[in-house]
Amino acid sequence: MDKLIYMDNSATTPVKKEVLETMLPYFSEKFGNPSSVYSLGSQSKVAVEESREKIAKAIGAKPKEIFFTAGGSEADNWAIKGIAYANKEKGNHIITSKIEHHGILHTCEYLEKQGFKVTYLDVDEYGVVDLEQLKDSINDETILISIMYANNEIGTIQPVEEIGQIAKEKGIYFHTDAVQAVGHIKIDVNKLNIDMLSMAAHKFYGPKGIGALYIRQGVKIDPLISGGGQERNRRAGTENVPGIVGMGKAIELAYKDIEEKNQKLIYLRERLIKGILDNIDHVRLNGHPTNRLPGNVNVCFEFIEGESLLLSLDMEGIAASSGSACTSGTLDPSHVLLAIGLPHEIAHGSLRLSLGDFNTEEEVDYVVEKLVDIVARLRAMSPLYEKVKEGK
Amino acid sequence: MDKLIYMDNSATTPVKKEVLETMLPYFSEKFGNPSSVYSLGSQSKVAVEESREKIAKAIGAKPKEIFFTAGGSEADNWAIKGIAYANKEKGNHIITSKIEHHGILHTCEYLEKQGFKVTYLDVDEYGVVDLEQLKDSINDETILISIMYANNEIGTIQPVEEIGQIAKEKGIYFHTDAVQAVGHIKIDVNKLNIDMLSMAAHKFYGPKGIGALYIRQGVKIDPLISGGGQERNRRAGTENVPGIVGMGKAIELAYKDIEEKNQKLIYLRERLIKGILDNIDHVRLNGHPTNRLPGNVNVCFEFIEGESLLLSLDMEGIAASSGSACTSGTLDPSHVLLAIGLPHEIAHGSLRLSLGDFNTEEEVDYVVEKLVDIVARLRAMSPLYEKVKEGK
Amino acid sequence: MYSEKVMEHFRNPRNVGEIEDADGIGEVGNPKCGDIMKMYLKIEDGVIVDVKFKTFGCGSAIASSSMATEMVKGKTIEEAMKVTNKAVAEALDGLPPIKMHCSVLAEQAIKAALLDYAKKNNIEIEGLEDFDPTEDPHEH
Amino acid sequence: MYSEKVMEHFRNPRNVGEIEDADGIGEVGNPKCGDIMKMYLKIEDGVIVDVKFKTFGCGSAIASSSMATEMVKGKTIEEAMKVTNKAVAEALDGLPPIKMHCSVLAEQAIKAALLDYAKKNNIEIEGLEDFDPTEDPHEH
Ligand SMILES: Cc1ncc(COP(=O)(O)O)c(C=O)c1O
Ligand SMILES: Cc1ncc(COP(=O)(O)O)c(C=O)c1O
Repeated sequence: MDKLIYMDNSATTPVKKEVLETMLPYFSEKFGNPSSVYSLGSQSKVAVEESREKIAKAIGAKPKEIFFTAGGSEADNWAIKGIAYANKEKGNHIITSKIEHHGILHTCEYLEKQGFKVTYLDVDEYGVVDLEQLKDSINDETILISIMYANNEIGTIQPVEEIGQIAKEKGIYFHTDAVQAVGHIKIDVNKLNIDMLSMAAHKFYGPKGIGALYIRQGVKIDPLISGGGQERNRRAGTENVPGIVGMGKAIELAYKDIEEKNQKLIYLRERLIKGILDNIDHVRLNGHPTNRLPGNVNVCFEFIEGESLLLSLDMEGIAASSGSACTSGTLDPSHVLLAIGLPHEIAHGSLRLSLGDFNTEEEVDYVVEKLVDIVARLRAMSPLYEKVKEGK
Repeated sequence: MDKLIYMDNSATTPVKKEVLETMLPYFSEKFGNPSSVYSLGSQSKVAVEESREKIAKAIGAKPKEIFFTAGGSEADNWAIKGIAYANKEKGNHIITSKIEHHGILHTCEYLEKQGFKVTYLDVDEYGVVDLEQLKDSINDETILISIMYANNEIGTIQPVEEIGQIAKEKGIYFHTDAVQAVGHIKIDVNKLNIDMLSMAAHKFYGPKGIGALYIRQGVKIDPLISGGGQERNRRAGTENVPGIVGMGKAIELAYKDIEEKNQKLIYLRERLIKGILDNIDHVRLNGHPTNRLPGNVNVCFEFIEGESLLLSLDMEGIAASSGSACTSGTLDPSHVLLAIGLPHEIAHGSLRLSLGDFNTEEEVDYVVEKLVDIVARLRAMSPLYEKVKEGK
Repeated sequence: MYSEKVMEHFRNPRNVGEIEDADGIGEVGNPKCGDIMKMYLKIEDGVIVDVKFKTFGCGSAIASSSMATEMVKGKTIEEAMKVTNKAVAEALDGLPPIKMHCSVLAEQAIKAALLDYAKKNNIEIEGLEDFDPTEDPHEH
Repeated sequence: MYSEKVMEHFRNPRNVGEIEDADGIGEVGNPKCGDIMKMYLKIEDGVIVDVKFKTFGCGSAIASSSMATEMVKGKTIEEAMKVTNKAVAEALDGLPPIKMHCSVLAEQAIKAALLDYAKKNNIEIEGLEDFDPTEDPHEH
């Protein structure tokens, strides 16, 4: 293949052509500040509000419940810190899970240093949170439950509806980090009793640097970024108009024909999984076998390490990622893979292939073919594999 | 004139053509996540680091002292809250001024609710902070001085160097909101003893939704947005690569031929001020007569109200703004104009015309001509003017 | 932000000016708050035969004044008393929430002028018994 | 992220494999930490005549192993003892800061193999008196 095979759509996606086209006029022509009185400003304001409506519609919310942020991490931080600080008179306990994105985990750890108490729920071998443990963890001090919608590494979809029900019954706010779910799975915040929901446009073919937090009307939350009166006084800063416009278009496109797109993705996903499992030994699939993101494949190849796998794939023109956050300054294996019970040495050999709208069957077959070679080559170099062959 | 006359460059600026062009490849082609191992990711990483270098160079900082944010407000919030929370064992007192942007003021007010103490320094009639009061306000608990570089409404440039000197002598962190200064005035963070500095790309012909906080090496500051390891673990979130690239290009262009550009701006500014003062009575210039932003004109027309002035200008194709934040949900006149001692009724009649690289002498003259008519028309409608004419 | 109707009345306000020998003059608002409205009424046989206004204020204040004068012109005092702030706002195809006080101000200005007329002529107008023209519409 | 040199050694690692009748074998690292290096030395008359490695680890671990074997091949034991982690990293045109431990691991793997050789042959190698191959290079 001479073109790049991009199978890291969970990390980020390219901006779709139609999306970029809708954004373009807002950089240099319709560039007005939406807060301005004059026509150039009102134009921007209208564009922002139209986008807000599209996003609200996509998740069954009201437009005034959508607040734009700079992305998923800001939305996560806002939800967690905003609820914690605004409701600290009510209680100081937060419940989350061990497999959350660092945007949630590190924020919770930060709050622990400020005196809050946090329960990190366990997950089962498929990465599903333990609902009994959730119920048992709730106490009089509990002010927030934050459980992600779908996991970014292993793709497992959480029992969000049940969690929403539990939260509602107990009168506790429920936030879900839906950064991996929005644009990929149908969501209805009312049906699911979700009080807050984080999203990021660049995960569904929208631009980087823009996201949103859905905040149910009536939820008591402090701002994370104070200042000007934008976003109805809840999130200050001159609006990123092109980004907002792009996000609106992207979410609209994402939910168009979503069933068909997902059918195709699931077909490709299963073909990829089967191809890997049938052709390579000492490999295991991570995450839930069926209840997972349509495009997510996560496997562990024993006896080899993730980064060398990625570099080898890159040499073949294949872009993928590994659970081990090699480049982010830590050498620890993925906290998600450890939470589902994998030993460290196996967790190090993980590979995430996340499929998107532009992937083809041909690409899937090519990736399987290359993986067979690469895994064989790296194992031939591995002192661990040698021991297995020798039966040690 | 049939084209729009845009004189609200302090609110936001159009993205320059060259800037947009450098951004374009990063939306749909070079769209990789900079944290990724593969080439597509490294490409983005390189682009981000090149931009960081450009920004660092522009203000005399090291690249690793530049941290990207979603804009000026985030940078302001981060500086204030980050220092407050990280240094609360050292002290709980912050000094700022009465004429700061709301990004600073509302953040300080928020911290007051969390138990911090804040001193809001007075300014003189030109909007210059009182250095004696600053010195007198410092106590053992003072952990931060935050004074803006140049005011966004009246353009007054603050004695930043002196403030930096005072802060340094006392061993107190000094943050400056330089959102209106970066790209418009030469800045050297070392010469000025600045420890933190906020900026926003959309104020100097870069895109909206991207900004940066300069943090001097060694400054103890908490993150505002925790999560992934981006920005050396200090500001989480997938990097807004096109935005970052655009900001780098924009700052480079902004400081190219800055002397010449500012000479032109100052010429236009003085022509505009003279035109207004010579042709309209009962008008006063706000801000410092000379030590002000090259493009800033701020005047008060007595007996008329700012918004109707703006609407009238808009009808003539002129985009400008008023100190009174009519649209932001408050009807109070500008806190800046009140701080320089204007009575409420005069503060209501303020007009800010902020010139930029695209304005011409012809436009300036046209605006003066139109202003004469508009002010006359609105005054003819004003019951306050009637009284003046009658000598009451 | 504003409806086309508001902008139209802002662009071409009706009945701007003063009436030299007005029968009733009302002034409401406060320069501190950024809006003052002054209404002049000419009343003949209980009918408002002419009306003029002067306003210091934002676009919607001027438009509300203009619309209010239109709505009371040619009306009897009783009819004019029924022109509520809501009616003014509706006639303008609505006002932004934070601008609703402008229509309140317009209603009050009319009433203040009617009260002035009543006082000067020593009559009582039904509905003005408890009216206080100095009340701040921003608090509404 | 990596230099061209690192990538070149990752793409074409030198001296991969095992030596059946090795004179010294050293294994360092820990699968938990995601990297293990195993070095095989063939030593004749105090000279390293052949060297092979097997590595489980990231790209820079493989490249460091490869480079280290190149650097000791044909060298005397004394010369090989002078191959430091810094020298390995430099020969690779540098490593990212968080990957420096890979070069440390490579140095240790050589030393561990030399120590094994020394023990088997009951000799002392200068500089290995305090060497502990189980020490964690991540702590460096
Ligand atoms: C002085 C000053 N500080 C902060 C800001 C906030 O910047 P932004 O709107 O990009 O968040 C602005 C502009 O609005 C400003 O002029
Ligand atoms: C589940 C989840 N939450 C949060 C984030 C953070 O989003 P962003 O990088 O846009 O800030 C991501 C993606 O990186 C994610 O996958």
